[in-house]
Amino acid sequence: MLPRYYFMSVKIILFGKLAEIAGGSVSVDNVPDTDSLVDLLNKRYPELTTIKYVIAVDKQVITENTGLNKKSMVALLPPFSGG
Amino acid sequence: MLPRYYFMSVKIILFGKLAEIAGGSVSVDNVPDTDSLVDLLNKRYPELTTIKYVIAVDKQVITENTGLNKKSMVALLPPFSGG
Amino acid sequence: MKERKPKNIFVQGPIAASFIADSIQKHSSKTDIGGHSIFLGQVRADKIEGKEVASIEYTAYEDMALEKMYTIREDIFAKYDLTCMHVYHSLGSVKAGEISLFVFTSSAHRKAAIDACEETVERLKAELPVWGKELLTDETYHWKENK
Amino acid sequence: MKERKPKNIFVQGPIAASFIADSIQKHSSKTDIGGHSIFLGQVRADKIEGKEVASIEYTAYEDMALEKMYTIREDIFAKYDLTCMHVYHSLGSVKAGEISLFVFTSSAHRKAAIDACEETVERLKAELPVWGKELLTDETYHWKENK
Repeated sequence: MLPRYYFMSVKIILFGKLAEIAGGSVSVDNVPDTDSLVDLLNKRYPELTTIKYVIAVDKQVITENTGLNKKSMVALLPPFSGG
Repeated sequence: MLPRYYFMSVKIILFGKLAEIAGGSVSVDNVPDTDSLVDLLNKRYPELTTIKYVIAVDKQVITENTGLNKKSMVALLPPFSGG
Repeated sequence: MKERKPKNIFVQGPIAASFIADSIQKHSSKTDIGGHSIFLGQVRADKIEGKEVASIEYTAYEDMALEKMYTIREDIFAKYDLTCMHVYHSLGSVKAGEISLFVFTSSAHRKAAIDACEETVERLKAELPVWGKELLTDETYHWKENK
Repeated sequence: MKERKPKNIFVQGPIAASFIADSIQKHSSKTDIGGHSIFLGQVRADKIEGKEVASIEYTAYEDMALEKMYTIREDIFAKYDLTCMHVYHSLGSVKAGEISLFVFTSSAHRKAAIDACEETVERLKAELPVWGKELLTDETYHWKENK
């Protein structure tokens, strides 16, 4: 039997410069955690590796590898420049 | 011969609570310095001794006894409360 | 679960001086206020490689920004004795010389209003997911980064 | 002798929100500005022995205040990288809820504008010979003192 996450699809939203590279949102399948997500995105969009960003899961910036489920709201955030 | 300051008249301006006691301006004769001025004013307006104030000579707050001449601009300033 | 009702802070386009005046005027009925502190962020016509910034196009991750702002607001109210706080940030295009950020704190005493305003500005610059794309006079652009 | 041309800071009566808006609006042509910091002093309806402050009647030793303000302005410009500074203080009657002090500093970067505004407010409260006579609701009065 396959692990539960196997068919899981996670939607990622991207902002600023990142959205120019990969679009405002992308769907990825089969990513149990944020480390796997980054690996996959880096393969799909090599230019992402050249850009500084943080990842937010459920609107909280994460600082270590974080598990994902199909309800996870994942966002890739380049350096802020509000104000 | 009398000393030069003998006939000297100095005009003092007063503000805030002090003006209520002694008026907005008073003239005093025969005061060679600010210490003499305070002595004279305290005799003329005993209530002044109950009030905190600083003295400005030529628009500068003084912190020690200061000589006066007939061109001196003397002001008695109660605690500031602008803003 | 805690009930969260973040107030919207985003306005489309620049923040007008008349909007700021209205906001100030509304506080005249709050006679327990002794001091207001206001910070305004204005779009600067910075020179970038010989070109000039003509405007900034702001975008935000609005949901997250409003939640963050809610937390910042709660923290600031817990720390300072404030009467009120108002924050507005532009989305979309704001030209050089126009205002894109308006932070307004009020208190009985000046110290709380001033310190709260400064801390709110610093925190929202660091924590709100908002991005400014600087559009240059030659129609190229540059992504701004807060220091 | 140094030539001194102190700018007038005194206005008769309260400072209107529309005056503040006009002052902000005038800065939109200065596109080297990135941040404005504003402090507004508002007359508080303080309770004094069961009575309430209805208004403050401001008087000043104007000549000395303008010279002091000139010195403060010079010191602040020497210390901070400011684009401009504007200060207005009321004379005469200002009702509770109305504004009696308006300090406005602008700079390329927020830190200078914010720090300069705060320091200017602190210095003028401590150094300007201005007095507020608080008129109470029962028509008695009380002389205010800055802390």
